[in-house]
Amino acid sequence: MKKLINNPDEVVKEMISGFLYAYPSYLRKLDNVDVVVRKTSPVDGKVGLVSGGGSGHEPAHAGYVGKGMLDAACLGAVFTSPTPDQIYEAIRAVDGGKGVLLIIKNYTGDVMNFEMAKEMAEMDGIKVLEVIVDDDVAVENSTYTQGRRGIAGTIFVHKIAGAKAEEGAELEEVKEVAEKVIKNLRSMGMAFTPCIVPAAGKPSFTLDEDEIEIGIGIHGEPGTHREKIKGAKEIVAELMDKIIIDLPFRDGDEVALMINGLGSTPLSELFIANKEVNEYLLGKNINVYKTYVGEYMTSLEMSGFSISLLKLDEELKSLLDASADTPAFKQFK
Amino acid sequence: MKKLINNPDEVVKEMISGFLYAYPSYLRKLDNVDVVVRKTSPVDGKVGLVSGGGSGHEPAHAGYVGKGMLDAACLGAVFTSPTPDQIYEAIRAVDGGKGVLLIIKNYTGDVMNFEMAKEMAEMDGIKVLEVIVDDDVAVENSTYTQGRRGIAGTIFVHKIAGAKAEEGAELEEVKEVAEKVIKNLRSMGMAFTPCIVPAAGKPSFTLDEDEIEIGIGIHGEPGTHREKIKGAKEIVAELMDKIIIDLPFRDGDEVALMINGLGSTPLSELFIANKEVNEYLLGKNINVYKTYVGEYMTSLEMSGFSISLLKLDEELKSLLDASADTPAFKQFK
Amino acid sequence: MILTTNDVLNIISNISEVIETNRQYLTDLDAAIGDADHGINLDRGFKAVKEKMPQFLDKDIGAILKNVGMVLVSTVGGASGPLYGTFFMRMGNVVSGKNTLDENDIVAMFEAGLSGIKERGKAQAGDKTMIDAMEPALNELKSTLSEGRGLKEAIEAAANDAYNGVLMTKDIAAKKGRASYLGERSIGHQDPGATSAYLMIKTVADYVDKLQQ
Amino acid sequence: MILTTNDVLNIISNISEVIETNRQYLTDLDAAIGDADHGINLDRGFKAVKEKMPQFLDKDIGAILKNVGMVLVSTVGGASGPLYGTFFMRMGNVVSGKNTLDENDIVAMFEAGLSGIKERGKAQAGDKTMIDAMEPALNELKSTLSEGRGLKEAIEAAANDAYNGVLMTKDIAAKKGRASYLGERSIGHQDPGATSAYLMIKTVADYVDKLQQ
Ligand SMILES: Nc1ncnc2c1ncn2[C@@H]1O[C@H](COP(=O)(O)OP(=O)(O)O)[C@@H](O)[C@H]1O
Ligand SMILES: Nc1ncnc2c1ncn2[C@@H]1O[C@H](COP(=O)(O)OP(=O)(O)O)[C@@H](O)[C@H]1O
Ligand SMILES: [Mg+2]
Ligand SMILES: [Mg+2]
Ligand SMILES: [Mg+2]
Ligand SMILES: [Mg+2]
Repeated sequence: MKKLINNPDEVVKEMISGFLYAYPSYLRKLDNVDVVVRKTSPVDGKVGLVSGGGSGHEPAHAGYVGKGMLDAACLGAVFTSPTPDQIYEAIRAVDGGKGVLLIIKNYTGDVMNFEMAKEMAEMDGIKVLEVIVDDDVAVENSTYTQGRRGIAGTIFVHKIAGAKAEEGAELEEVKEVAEKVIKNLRSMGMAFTPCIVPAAGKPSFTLDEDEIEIGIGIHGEPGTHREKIKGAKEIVAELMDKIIIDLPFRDGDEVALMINGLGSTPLSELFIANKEVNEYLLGKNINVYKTYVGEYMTSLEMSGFSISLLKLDEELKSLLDASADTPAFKQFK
Repeated sequence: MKKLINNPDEVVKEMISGFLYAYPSYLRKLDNVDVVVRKTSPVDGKVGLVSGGGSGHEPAHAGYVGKGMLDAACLGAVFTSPTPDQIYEAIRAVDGGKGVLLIIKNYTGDVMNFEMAKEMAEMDGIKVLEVIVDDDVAVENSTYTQGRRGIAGTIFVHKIAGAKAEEGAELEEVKEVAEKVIKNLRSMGMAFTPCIVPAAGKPSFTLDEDEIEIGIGIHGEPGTHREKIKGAKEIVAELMDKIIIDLPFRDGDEVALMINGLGSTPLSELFIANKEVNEYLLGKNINVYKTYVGEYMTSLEMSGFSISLLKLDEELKSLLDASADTPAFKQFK
Repeated sequence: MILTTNDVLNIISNISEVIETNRQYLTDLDAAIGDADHGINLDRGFKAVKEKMPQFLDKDIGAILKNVGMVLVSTVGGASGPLYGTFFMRMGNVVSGKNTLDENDIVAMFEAGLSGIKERGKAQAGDKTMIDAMEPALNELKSTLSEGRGLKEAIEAAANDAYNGVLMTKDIAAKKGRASYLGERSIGHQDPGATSAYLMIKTVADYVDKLQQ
Repeated sequence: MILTTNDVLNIISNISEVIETNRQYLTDLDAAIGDADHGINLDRGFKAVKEKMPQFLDKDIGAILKNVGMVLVSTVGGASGPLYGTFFMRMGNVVSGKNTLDENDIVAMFEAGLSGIKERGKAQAGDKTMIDAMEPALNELKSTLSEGRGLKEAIEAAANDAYNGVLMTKDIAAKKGRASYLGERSIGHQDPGATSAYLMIKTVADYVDKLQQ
């Protein structure tokens, strides 16, 4: 395991410290809990947005705390949901009187921990609502199971709900637009190589030099199946076929597109994937309104990527276009 | 070689295509040459800034074309300087009447190709000046040799010269401030793993599971020496000792800091490095004015990082703070 | 047979040790069908419990168990944190104020703890989770006791059935938790949470066994 | 002995083939002390030359060589692009308008080409570059010819000395080019550019040899 670290058990603590050194004008940390909030929290008269999850997905989620996006991010251990007390402190720190929306990715652990925190905050009289992101079409959806995972498409929820909250909307309205995003959002990913949880010291699975893993999540867990390696065009087609059919996205739709690197896939390769996705969408007469290519929600040093598509309407377009200024997501209007 | 590509020989072409799909509002490509310019080039009454280099360093350099930074980027083959005709076309496309500054990294190939282009453009009556960036302290400086390499610190030259040009400064003034940056800029890097040039199909060097390479450049070439792996704190101290002493940076100095990932080092680890750098600088009473952590100038999928320090004065601070809006570098004033 | 506050403290301390010993084993099980952290998570939690233990010494059993649950909730994270945390808190609720536990207390505690897990996680037996070790163990505990065979034998039988439950998780596909994303691919792998649940029950059995010797 | 336009075209085409054959070899040499692209770069350039060849067929030797140089400059990139490009362009300048080359032409061409490389790259013999193959070759060419031993023998001797120059690059540290960053660590490795220069000279020697048989 070759990592730029000091001690596998101190990775999260030290990372947060380095993060705070980098962005003192954006953020501060709450005392005694691994929660990062906007420097100016709580923002009066604004719905507070709280998200978070395990660490290892950097820049998610702390990188999205700032104007136009989140108010707080709760950082768990690597690939481990944060705990209810952390989330509870985050809620308290960002409630500006208009209530707080929790943006939760659909993992058993995340959902349980966030919901316990919600119950705790509600006992304090804080109005808390939640949305659960489950954009990953790799997993079959079913009421008998946990259902689908939340992956990189979550960034679109942060961006659009964040813009809505920044406009001064009410908690219910922010929740509603977040749910509209979730309803119109689909993602899927794949990996070339696994990643190594620092404290575990070895990869969760191994792949041969000519194998790839399809339908991967963002926690180093194996995907839905394994294949022989193939070209970018074929890989993109396999993912897109599942994404497109699921909503379904149709002829004439306008979409926002995210090509998300999982950690060690070079940006140049993500652009090649972007070319393939664009050509695929051109063939279906689906129009790309805005594109994001980069590392938005990673899985440590995993090599691979995911594609997220969000179907847009006029409201979503204008909220997506709104300016944002956070450490990891900056956008001029 | 596990890469998200279609064909090793088409990597640059396809990457540019995907890049253009992603940022139609920022950029356009010149016909027949691998040159990317601002959508609105030439910008009237503004000095044009042209940079470039081999591909494989994404987001450098095309990602820095936009308001407040470059006007054009010339993209060579992977790790291979662009050719004079490319650079010549770039100069012609961005000259808004006030002349053009070439920002060249100090590699034999880059210098020769840019200077040939400069001669060609001068024959057309275009005023062209150049600066050569050589921030890498790993290499001994000497007049008998090629001298030092230009590495990630180059981004500070783009940023600050770009801000100066955006203010409407004259060519000589832009050159002067670029040279001030170069004079006050020092960098050094290291690697945990090598990278694979797609057309070569195998790594340039190999490292054992417990070895690291110190003094690495950005082209997959070996560094100055090899060591046993050690902790982030020790690695940072080794690089910083060489960086600090070289200028030298002194007690009371104010600096801009860049922690640059070379490709597959997770952002979390770059933040750990940032913590160590900050603690190191605190110990020397050197004050960090602004920090950049991320992948600014990569070396394909190499794992490793570099540190760049720029000593600031009031002029450099205000130019560094100016707003910038490019695909890969966005900053609100 | 009766368990005292001291017994409860000893058992918790034994569980901490067993989890530490099995940290890598549980993590490796989680690597195969999850995210390679179950052992790390529980070990972090029980280390925190151990650290806080001195503060519990003068408390009643109910308060001790509630505190253990709260420490687990606030340090473990992931899925197992809220689940085991709820388990211990609910057990504590049932025996609030008590300084000794009889057989009925133990059944009631286990019952309350398990329903807490089911409410929190919305899973049931056969979903390939910790419930697959706990539910058969609880059933066996009750039936052995109802046959009048005493606590020692009953907990031993319960641990046995927990183990069979663990083995059974190999044969089924996960419906809840991270392993559910693997679908049919999770078959053939043993559930880490069921395994840790078994280890805890087995630790109680071993303690009671020694106690009676 | 005299070389015709057709000979020059044949030699260029042979060089293209030799570079293609040695693409991996030159790249591997560059991997050790550079950035693993020398063979890839030259092969890209000479493939482009080959593609453009039909357009040169009716031109004089000077124009052909200038065009080859320009194609190399605009397709090779890196350090070797401007250097080999300048080499061919300068050679072309010297024999501008000619349709045959005698011994004096060949010496003058090589001399002009090599000084072009030195001007462009500001390197000299002993810096561990292509010059270390070219300069001894040029010297040997001149001295053999001045002894009146004919072009075939002279180019053969030149190729021999170029090869010795290549071997010599193993013993010295690089002062120019990418390998200079390695300092003393570049010792023990053969320079890729010197190697490609030798391969080109050897190709000329082989051609002239066959021609005279
Ligand atoms: N809904 C659920 N109900 C009961 N147990 C569950 C549920 N979801 C997961 N588990 C248990 O949790 C274990 C995983 O715990 P852990 O690895 O610590 O958390 P995470 O899955 O968040 O990484 C699984 O092996 C399973 O036994
Ligand atoms: N200044 C120079 N003068 C002469 N030859 C040089 C000089 N710099 C580099 N070279 C030659 O160029 C070769 C490398 O070419 P190549 O790999 O194609 O370019 P790059 O170094 O830009 O990747 C070296 O092996 C060396 O022989
Ligand atoms: Mg986990
Ligand atoms: Mg090169
Ligand atoms: Mg787990
Ligand atoms: Mg090279």
